[in-house]
Amino acid sequence: MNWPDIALALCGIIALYAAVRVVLEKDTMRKLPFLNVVSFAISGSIILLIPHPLAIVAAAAYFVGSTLESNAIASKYAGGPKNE
Amino acid sequence: MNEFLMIVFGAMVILGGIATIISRDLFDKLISLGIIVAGIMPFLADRGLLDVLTATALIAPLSTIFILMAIRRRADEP
Amino acid sequence: MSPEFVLGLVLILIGTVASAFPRPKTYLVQLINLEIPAWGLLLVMLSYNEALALLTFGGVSALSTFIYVRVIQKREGT
Amino acid sequence: MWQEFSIGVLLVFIAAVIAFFALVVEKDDLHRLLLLDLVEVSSLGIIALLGTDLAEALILPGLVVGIAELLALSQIYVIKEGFRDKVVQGLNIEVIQADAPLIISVLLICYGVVLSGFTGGGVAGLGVVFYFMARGHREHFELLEMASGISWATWIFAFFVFMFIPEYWMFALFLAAIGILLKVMVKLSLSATIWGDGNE
Repeated sequence: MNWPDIALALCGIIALYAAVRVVLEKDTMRKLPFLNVVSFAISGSIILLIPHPLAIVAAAAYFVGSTLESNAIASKYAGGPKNE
Repeated sequence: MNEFLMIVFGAMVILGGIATIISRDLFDKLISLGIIVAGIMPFLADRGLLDVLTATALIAPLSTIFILMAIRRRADEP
Repeated sequence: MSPEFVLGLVLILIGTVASAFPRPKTYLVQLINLEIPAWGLLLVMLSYNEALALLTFGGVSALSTFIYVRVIQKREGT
Repeated sequence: MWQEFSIGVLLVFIAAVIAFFALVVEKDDLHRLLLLDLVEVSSLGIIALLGTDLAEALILPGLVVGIAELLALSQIYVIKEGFRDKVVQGLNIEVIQADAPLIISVLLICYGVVLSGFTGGGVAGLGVVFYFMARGHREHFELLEMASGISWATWIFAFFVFMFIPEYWMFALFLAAIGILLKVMVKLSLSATIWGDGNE
Protein backbone atom coordinates (compact mmCIF):
# COMPACT_ATOMS: atom_id res chain seq x y z
CA MET A 1 0.00 0.00 0.00
CA ASN A 2 1.80 3.11 -1.22
CA TRP A 3 1.03 6.72 -0.41
CA PRO A 4 -1.67 7.65 -2.99
CA ASP A 5 -3.81 4.79 -1.70
CA ILE A 6 -3.45 6.02 1.86
CA ALA A 7 -4.33 9.59 0.82
CA LEU A 8 -7.34 8.32 -1.13
CA ALA A 9 -8.56 6.27 1.82
CA LEU A 10 -8.16 9.32 4.08
CA CYS A 11 -10.21 11.43 1.66
CA GLY A 12 -12.94 8.80 1.61
CA ILE A 13 -13.06 8.55 5.40
CA ILE A 14 -13.21 12.34 5.79
CA ALA A 15 -16.02 12.57 3.22
CA LEU A 16 -18.04 9.82 4.91
CA TYR A 17 -17.52 11.34 8.38
CA ALA A 18 -18.63 14.78 7.17
CA ALA A 19 -21.65 13.26 5.41
CA VAL A 20 -22.69 11.50 8.61
CA ARG A 21 -22.28 14.76 10.52
CA VAL A 22 -24.43 16.58 7.94
CA VAL A 23 -27.18 14.02 8.32
CA LEU A 24 -27.09 13.98 12.11
CA GLU A 25 -26.95 17.76 12.59
CA LYS A 26 -30.24 19.37 13.55
CA ASP A 27 -29.61 23.02 12.69
CA THR A 28 -29.69 23.82 8.96
CA MET A 29 -27.03 26.53 9.14
CA ARG A 30 -24.59 24.15 10.88
CA LYS A 31 -25.00 21.60 8.06
CA LEU A 32 -23.47 23.90 5.44
CA PRO A 33 -19.82 23.92 6.69
CA PHE A 34 -19.84 20.12 6.72
CA LEU A 35 -21.20 20.13 3.16
CA ASN A 36 -18.16 22.21 2.23
CA VAL A 37 -15.92 19.62 3.92
CA VAL A 38 -17.57 16.93 1.78
CA SER A 39 -16.85 18.91 -1.37
CA PHE A 40 -13.19 19.42 -0.37
CA ALA A 41 -12.73 15.70 0.20
CA ILE A 42 -14.49 14.70 -3.02
CA SER A 43 -12.43 17.16 -5.10
CA GLY A 44 -9.27 15.69 -3.59
CA SER A 45 -10.31 12.13 -4.30
CA ILE A 46 -11.23 12.98 -7.93
CA ILE A 47 -7.70 14.24 -8.50
CA LEU A 48 -6.14 11.27 -6.70
CA LEU A 49 -8.25 8.72 -8.59
CA ILE A 50 -7.08 9.61 -12.10
CA PRO A 51 -3.61 11.06 -12.71
CA HIS A 52 -4.52 13.13 -15.76
CA PRO A 53 -4.22 16.89 -16.41
CA LEU A 54 -7.93 17.21 -17.24
CA ALA A 55 -8.80 15.79 -13.82
CA ILE A 56 -7.71 19.10 -12.30
CA VAL A 57 -10.20 20.97 -14.50
CA ALA A 58 -12.97 18.54 -13.55
CA ALA A 59 -12.20 18.82 -9.83
CA ALA A 60 -12.13 22.63 -10.09
CA ALA A 61 -15.51 22.57 -11.87
CA TYR A 62 -17.00 20.36 -9.17
CA PHE A 63 -15.55 22.56 -6.44
CA VAL A 64 -16.90 25.76 -8.00
CA GLY A 65 -20.32 24.19 -8.53
CA SER A 66 -20.58 22.81 -5.02
CA THR A 67 -19.51 26.11 -3.45
CA LEU A 68 -22.05 27.98 -5.57
CA GLU A 69 -24.77 25.60 -4.48
CA SER A 70 -24.07 25.90 -0.77
CA ASN A 71 -23.71 29.69 -1.08
CA ALA A 72 -27.08 29.90 -2.81
CA ILE A 73 -28.74 27.78 -0.12
CA ALA A 74 -27.21 29.88 2.67
CA SER A 75 -28.15 33.14 0.98
CA LYS A 76 -31.74 32.05 0.43
CA TYR A 77 -31.98 30.70 3.99
CA ALA A 78 -30.78 33.98 5.45
CA GLY A 79 -33.33 35.88 3.37
CA GLY A 80 -31.70 37.62 0.44
CA PRO A 81 -29.29 40.53 0.23
CA LYS A 82 -29.14 43.09 2.98
CA ASN A 83 -29.13 46.28 0.90
CA GLU A 84 -32.63 46.05 -0.43
CA MET B 1 -10.92 2.01 -7.17
CA ASN B 2 -10.59 -0.64 -4.49
CA GLU B 3 -13.37 -2.17 -2.48
CA PHE B 4 -12.96 0.04 0.57
CA LEU B 5 -13.55 3.22 -1.45
CA MET B 6 -16.52 1.67 -3.23
CA ILE B 7 -18.14 0.90 0.12
CA VAL B 8 -17.40 4.40 1.46
CA PHE B 9 -18.79 6.32 -1.52
CA GLY B 10 -21.70 3.92 -1.95
CA ALA B 11 -22.58 4.43 1.70
CA MET B 12 -22.52 8.19 1.05
CA VAL B 13 -24.98 7.84 -1.83
CA ILE B 14 -27.38 5.64 0.15
CA LEU B 15 -27.08 7.86 3.24
CA GLY B 16 -27.85 10.95 1.21
CA GLY B 17 -30.83 9.28 -0.44
CA ILE B 18 -32.38 8.16 2.84
CA ALA B 19 -31.71 11.55 4.46
CA THR B 20 -33.36 13.30 1.50
CA ILE B 21 -36.48 11.20 1.91
CA ILE B 22 -36.92 11.34 5.67
CA SER B 23 -36.10 14.99 6.36
CA ARG B 24 -39.05 17.37 6.47
CA ASP B 25 -37.44 20.78 5.92
CA LEU B 26 -36.94 21.78 2.27
CA PHE B 27 -33.46 23.21 2.87
CA ASP B 28 -32.38 19.99 4.60
CA LYS B 29 -33.62 18.03 1.61
CA LEU B 30 -31.57 20.15 -0.79
CA ILE B 31 -28.43 19.73 1.33
CA SER B 32 -28.88 15.94 1.40
CA LEU B 33 -29.28 16.00 -2.38
CA GLY B 34 -25.83 17.61 -2.46
CA ILE B 35 -24.45 14.58 -0.61
CA ILE B 36 -25.88 12.23 -3.26
CA VAL B 37 -24.18 14.24 -6.00
CA ALA B 38 -20.92 14.22 -4.05
CA GLY B 39 -21.08 10.44 -3.70
CA ILE B 40 -21.73 9.93 -7.42
CA MET B 41 -18.79 12.04 -8.63
CA PRO B 42 -15.97 9.53 -7.73
CA PHE B 43 -17.82 6.80 -9.61
CA LEU B 44 -17.91 9.04 -12.70
CA ALA B 45 -14.21 9.74 -12.27
CA ASP B 46 -13.39 6.05 -11.85
CA ARG B 47 -14.83 5.25 -15.28
CA GLY B 48 -12.62 7.93 -16.80
CA LEU B 49 -15.51 10.02 -18.13
CA LEU B 50 -13.93 13.37 -17.30
CA ASP B 51 -16.00 15.37 -19.81
CA VAL B 52 -19.23 14.01 -18.36
CA LEU B 53 -17.95 14.76 -14.87
CA THR B 54 -17.25 18.40 -15.73
CA ALA B 55 -20.67 18.89 -17.29
CA THR B 56 -22.51 17.12 -14.47
CA ALA B 57 -20.67 19.10 -11.82
CA LEU B 58 -21.75 22.34 -13.51
CA ILE B 59 -25.35 21.22 -14.13
CA ALA B 60 -26.15 19.82 -10.68
CA PRO B 61 -25.97 23.20 -8.84
CA LEU B 62 -28.15 24.78 -11.53
CA SER B 63 -30.87 22.26 -10.73
CA THR B 64 -30.65 23.16 -7.03
CA ILE B 65 -30.75 26.88 -7.80
CA PHE B 66 -33.86 26.41 -9.95
CA ILE B 67 -35.60 24.66 -7.06
CA LEU B 68 -34.50 27.44 -4.68
CA MET B 69 -36.50 29.91 -6.80
CA ALA B 70 -39.77 28.33 -5.69
CA ILE B 71 -38.97 28.08 -1.96
CA ARG B 72 -40.32 30.83 0.25
CA ARG B 73 -37.60 32.46 2.29
CA ARG B 74 -37.43 31.88 6.02
CA ALA B 75 -37.98 35.52 6.99
CA ASP B 76 -41.51 35.59 5.56
CA GLU B 77 -42.74 32.74 7.71
CA PRO B 78 -44.05 33.50 11.19
CA MET C 1 -22.66 -6.76 -11.12
CA SER C 2 -20.86 -3.47 -10.89
CA PRO C 3 -21.42 -1.28 -7.80
CA GLU C 4 -22.81 1.55 -9.92
CA PHE C 5 -25.55 -0.76 -11.18
CA VAL C 6 -26.63 -1.86 -7.70
CA LEU C 7 -26.55 1.69 -6.34
CA GLY C 8 -28.55 2.98 -9.29
CA LEU C 9 -31.24 0.35 -8.89
CA VAL C 10 -31.54 1.02 -5.14
CA LEU C 11 -31.83 4.77 -5.78
CA ILE C 12 -34.46 4.25 -8.51
CA LEU C 13 -36.56 2.04 -6.23
CA ILE C 14 -36.51 4.14 -3.05
CA GLY C 15 -36.78 7.35 -5.05
CA THR C 16 -39.82 6.09 -6.96
CA VAL C 17 -41.61 5.08 -3.77
CA ALA C 18 -40.73 8.37 -2.05
CA SER C 19 -41.78 10.44 -5.03
CA ALA C 20 -44.99 8.56 -5.76
CA PHE C 21 -46.21 9.04 -2.20
CA PRO C 22 -44.48 12.15 -0.80
CA ARG C 23 -44.84 12.48 2.96
CA PRO C 24 -45.76 16.14 3.50
CA LYS C 25 -47.80 16.12 0.31
CA THR C 26 -46.65 19.37 -1.30
CA TYR C 27 -45.42 20.03 -4.81
CA LEU C 28 -41.91 21.04 -3.79
CA VAL C 29 -41.33 17.91 -1.71
CA GLN C 30 -42.37 15.80 -4.67
CA LEU C 31 -40.13 17.78 -7.00
CA ILE C 32 -37.09 17.31 -4.76
CA ASN C 33 -37.83 13.59 -4.31
CA LEU C 34 -38.05 13.32 -8.10
CA GLU C 35 -34.34 14.11 -8.34
CA ILE C 36 -33.41 10.87 -6.53
CA PRO C 37 -34.57 8.41 -9.24
CA ALA C 38 -33.04 10.74 -11.84
CA TRP C 39 -29.61 10.35 -10.24
CA GLY C 40 -30.25 6.61 -9.96
CA LEU C 41 -30.94 6.39 -13.70
CA LEU C 42 -27.74 8.34 -14.27
CA LEU C 43 -25.82 5.70 -12.28
CA VAL C 44 -27.41 2.85 -14.26
CA MET C 45 -26.46 4.56 -17.53
CA LEU C 46 -22.95 5.03 -16.12
CA SER C 47 -22.58 1.31 -15.46
CA TYR C 48 -23.05 0.70 -19.20
CA ASN C 49 -20.76 3.58 -20.27
CA GLU C 50 -23.47 5.44 -22.21
CA ALA C 51 -21.68 8.78 -22.09
CA LEU C 52 -23.73 10.70 -24.66
CA ALA C 53 -27.05 9.68 -23.12
CA LEU C 54 -25.67 10.65 -19.70
CA LEU C 55 -24.79 14.19 -20.80
CA THR C 56 -28.10 14.75 -22.55
CA PHE C 57 -30.08 13.36 -19.64
CA GLY C 58 -28.32 15.72 -17.22
CA GLY C 59 -29.14 18.78 -19.29
CA VAL C 60 -32.72 17.77 -20.01
CA SER C 61 -33.51 16.90 -16.38
CA ALA C 62 -32.27 20.32 -15.22
CA LEU C 63 -34.43 21.98 -17.90
CA SER C 64 -37.52 20.03 -16.87
CA THR C 65 -36.85 21.08 -13.27
CA PHE C 66 -36.90 24.69 -14.47
CA ILE C 67 -40.25 24.20 -16.23
CA TYR C 68 -41.78 22.53 -13.17
CA VAL C 69 -40.53 25.33 -10.92
CA ARG C 70 -42.15 27.93 -13.18
CA VAL C 71 -45.48 26.06 -13.11
CA ILE C 72 -45.34 25.69 -9.31
CA GLN C 73 -44.55 29.39 -8.97
CA LYS C 74 -47.55 30.27 -11.12
CA ARG C 75 -49.73 27.97 -9.05
CA GLU C 76 -48.64 29.13 -5.61
CA GLY C 77 -48.40 32.77 -6.60
CA THR C 78 -44.93 33.58 -5.32
CA MET D 1 -24.71 -10.79 -17.95
CA TRP D 2 -28.16 -12.29 -18.52
CA GLN D 3 -28.60 -12.61 -14.76
CA GLU D 4 -27.83 -8.89 -14.26
CA PHE D 5 -30.23 -7.90 -17.03
CA SER D 6 -33.16 -9.89 -15.63
CA ILE D 7 -32.70 -8.60 -12.07
CA GLY D 8 -32.48 -5.01 -13.35
CA VAL D 9 -35.56 -5.34 -15.54
CA LEU D 10 -37.54 -6.85 -12.67
CA LEU D 11 -36.66 -4.04 -10.24
CA VAL D 12 -37.16 -1.22 -12.73
CA PHE D 13 -40.45 -2.78 -13.79
CA ILE D 14 -41.61 -2.76 -10.15
CA ALA D 15 -40.67 0.94 -10.00
CA ALA D 16 -42.64 1.61 -13.21
CA VAL D 17 -45.69 -0.20 -11.81
CA ILE D 18 -45.52 1.88 -8.61
CA ALA D 19 -45.27 5.07 -10.66
CA PHE D 20 -48.23 4.15 -12.89
CA PHE D 21 -50.28 3.15 -9.85
CA ALA D 22 -49.61 6.52 -8.23
CA LEU D 23 -50.55 8.22 -11.51
CA VAL D 24 -53.89 6.38 -11.57
CA VAL D 25 -54.71 7.10 -7.91
CA GLU D 26 -53.69 10.77 -7.99
CA LYS D 27 -56.43 13.38 -8.37
CA ASP D 28 -54.61 16.72 -8.35
CA ASP D 29 -53.49 17.89 -11.81
CA LEU D 30 -50.11 19.34 -10.88
CA HIS D 31 -49.18 16.24 -8.88
CA ARG D 32 -50.04 14.25 -11.99
CA LEU D 33 -47.79 16.46 -14.09
CA LEU D 34 -44.94 15.79 -11.66
CA LEU D 35 -45.62 12.04 -11.71
CA LEU D 36 -45.26 12.06 -15.52
CA ASP D 37 -41.55 12.74 -15.07
CA LEU D 38 -41.31 9.78 -12.70
CA VAL D 39 -42.92 7.50 -15.28
CA GLU D 40 -40.50 8.82 -17.88
CA VAL D 41 -37.50 8.04 -15.67
CA SER D 42 -38.53 4.44 -15.03
CA SER D 43 -39.36 3.83 -18.69
CA LEU D 44 -36.01 5.22 -19.76
CA GLY D 45 -34.46 2.93 -17.14
CA ILE D 46 -35.82 -0.13 -18.93
CA ILE D 47 -34.33 1.13 -22.21
CA ALA D 48 -31.00 1.92 -20.55
CA LEU D 49 -30.73 -1.65 -19.28
CA LEU D 50 -30.20 -2.85 -22.87
CA GLY D 51 -26.72 -1.47 -22.43
CA THR D 52 -25.59 -1.18 -26.05
CA ASP D 53 -25.36 1.59 -28.62
CA LEU D 54 -28.98 0.81 -29.43
CA ALA D 55 -29.96 1.99 -25.95
CA GLU D 56 -28.09 5.24 -26.46
CA ALA D 57 -29.81 5.75 -29.80
CA LEU D 58 -33.21 5.10 -28.21
CA ILE D 59 -32.71 7.29 -25.14
CA LEU D 60 -31.96 10.51 -27.07
CA PRO D 61 -35.33 10.65 -28.95
CA GLY D 62 -37.07 9.65 -25.72
CA LEU D 63 -35.58 12.66 -23.97
CA VAL D 64 -36.52 14.98 -26.86
CA VAL D 65 -40.11 13.79 -26.87
CA GLY D 66 -40.22 14.01 -23.08
CA ILE D 67 -39.14 17.64 -22.89
CA ALA D 68 -41.49 18.68 -25.73
CA GLU D 69 -44.43 16.89 -24.10
CA LEU D 70 -43.63 18.48 -20.74
CA LEU D 71 -43.52 21.99 -22.25
CA ALA D 72 -46.83 21.52 -24.04
CA LEU D 73 -48.62 19.99 -21.04
CA SER D 74 -47.37 22.65 -18.64
CA GLN D 75 -48.54 25.40 -20.99
CA ILE D 76 -51.96 23.75 -21.29
CA TYR D 77 -52.18 23.44 -17.52
CA VAL D 78 -51.22 27.07 -16.90
CA ILE D 79 -53.72 28.37 -19.46
CA LYS D 80 -56.52 26.05 -18.35
CA GLU D 81 -56.26 27.05 -14.70
CA GLY D 82 -56.01 30.73 -15.60
CA PHE D 83 -52.57 31.42 -14.16
CA ARG D 84 -51.35 32.92 -17.42
CA ASP D 85 -51.10 36.53 -16.28
CA LYS D 86 -49.82 35.91 -12.78
CA VAL D 87 -46.48 37.62 -12.19
CA VAL D 88 -43.75 35.44 -10.73
CA GLN D 89 -40.53 36.59 -9.09
CA GLY D 90 -37.05 35.54 -10.00
CA LEU D 91 -34.39 34.49 -7.58
CA ASN D 92 -33.13 37.41 -5.57
CA ILE D 93 -29.97 36.31 -3.78
CA GLU D 94 -26.40 37.55 -3.61
CA VAL D 95 -24.76 34.76 -5.57
CA ILE D 96 -26.98 35.35 -8.58
CA GLN D 97 -26.45 39.11 -8.61
CA ALA D 98 -22.67 38.76 -8.81
CA ASP D 99 -20.83 37.53 -11.89
CA ALA D 100 -21.56 33.84 -11.29
CA PRO D 101 -24.37 33.44 -13.89
CA LEU D 102 -22.31 35.06 -16.62
CA ILE D 103 -19.26 32.86 -16.01
CA ILE D 104 -21.21 29.61 -15.69
CA SER D 105 -23.35 30.41 -18.74
CA VAL D 106 -20.27 31.18 -20.84
CA LEU D 107 -18.62 27.95 -19.67
CA LEU D 108 -21.72 25.88 -20.49
CA ILE D 109 -22.23 27.51 -23.91
CA CYS D 110 -18.58 27.04 -24.92
CA TYR D 111 -18.71 23.43 -23.77
CA GLY D 112 -21.95 22.87 -25.67
CA VAL D 113 -20.47 24.31 -28.86
CA VAL D 114 -17.50 21.95 -28.49
CA LEU D 115 -19.83 18.96 -28.02
CA SER D 116 -22.15 19.97 -30.93
CA GLY D 117 -25.16 17.94 -32.03
CA PHE D 118 -28.23 17.50 -29.87
CA THR D 119 -26.23 17.00 -26.67
CA GLY D 120 -24.32 20.23 -27.17
CA GLY D 121 -27.56 22.03 -27.94
CA GLY D 122 -29.02 20.83 -24.67
CA VAL D 123 -26.02 21.91 -22.59
CA ALA D 124 -25.72 25.29 -24.32
CA GLY D 125 -29.47 25.86 -24.08
CA LEU D 126 -29.27 25.23 -20.35
CA GLY D 127 -26.61 27.93 -20.09
CA VAL D 128 -28.81 30.39 -22.00
CA VAL D 129 -31.82 29.55 -19.82
CA PHE D 130 -29.79 30.12 -16.67
CA TYR D 131 -28.55 33.48 -17.93
CA PHE D 132 -32.06 34.62 -18.86
CA MET D 133 -33.37 33.48 -15.48
CA ALA D 134 -30.70 35.35 -13.56
CA ARG D 135 -30.59 38.59 -15.55
CA GLY D 136 -34.05 38.98 -17.02
CA HIS D 137 -34.57 39.33 -20.73
CA ARG D 138 -35.94 41.67 -23.30
CA GLU D 139 -37.91 40.31 -26.20
CA HIS D 140 -35.52 39.62 -29.06
CA PHE D 141 -37.73 37.27 -30.98
CA GLU D 142 -36.50 38.43 -34.39
CA LEU D 143 -32.99 37.33 -33.39
CA LEU D 144 -34.28 33.90 -32.38
CA GLU D 145 -36.18 33.58 -35.65
CA MET D 146 -33.07 34.51 -37.60
CA ALA D 147 -31.03 31.87 -35.79
CA SER D 148 -33.71 29.29 -36.54
CA GLY D 149 -33.67 30.23 -40.23
CA ILE D 150 -29.87 30.01 -40.36
CA SER D 151 -30.00 26.55 -38.85
CA TRP D 152 -32.52 25.41 -41.46
CA ALA D 153 -30.36 26.80 -44.26
CA THR D 154 -27.28 25.07 -42.85
CA TRP D 155 -29.16 21.82 -42.67
CA ILE D 156 -30.43 21.96 -46.25
CA PHE D 157 -26.96 22.90 -47.49
CA ALA D 158 -25.42 19.96 -45.63
CA PHE D 159 -28.05 17.69 -47.15
CA PHE D 160 -27.15 18.87 -50.66
CA VAL D 161 -23.48 18.30 -49.93
CA PHE D 162 -24.32 14.75 -48.87
CA MET D 163 -26.30 14.26 -52.08
CA PHE D 164 -24.09 15.80 -54.76
CA ILE D 165 -20.50 15.84 -53.50
CA PRO D 166 -20.34 12.86 -51.12
CA GLU D 167 -16.54 13.00 -50.90
CA TYR D 168 -16.89 16.01 -48.59
CA TRP D 169 -19.10 14.07 -46.13
CA MET D 170 -17.05 15.16 -43.12
CA PHE D 171 -17.71 18.83 -43.88
CA ALA D 172 -21.44 18.08 -44.32
CA LEU D 173 -21.50 16.21 -41.01
CA PHE D 174 -20.01 19.20 -39.20
CA LEU D 175 -22.50 21.54 -40.89
CA ALA D 176 -25.43 19.36 -39.84
CA ALA D 177 -24.11 19.18 -36.28
CA ILE D 178 -23.84 22.98 -36.11
CA GLY D 179 -27.34 23.30 -37.53
CA ILE D 180 -28.91 21.01 -34.95
CA LEU D 181 -26.92 22.74 -32.19
CA LEU D 182 -28.37 26.14 -33.17
CA LYS D 183 -31.86 24.71 -33.54
CA VAL D 184 -31.98 22.96 -30.16
CA MET D 185 -30.34 25.86 -28.35
CA VAL D 186 -32.85 28.36 -29.73
CA LYS D 187 -35.81 26.12 -28.95
CA LEU D 188 -34.66 25.46 -25.40
CA SER D 189 -33.89 29.09 -24.67
CA LEU D 190 -37.43 29.89 -25.82
CA SER D 191 -38.62 27.85 -22.84
CA ALA D 192 -37.12 30.50 -20.57
CA THR D 193 -38.91 33.36 -22.33
CA ILE D 194 -42.19 31.59 -23.00
CA TRP D 195 -43.57 32.33 -19.53
CA GLY D 196 -44.64 35.80 -20.47
CA ASP D 197 -43.08 37.85 -17.70
CA GLY D 198 -39.39 38.27 -17.08
CA ASN D 199 -37.74 38.85 -13.77
CA GLU D 200 -36.45 42.35 -14.12
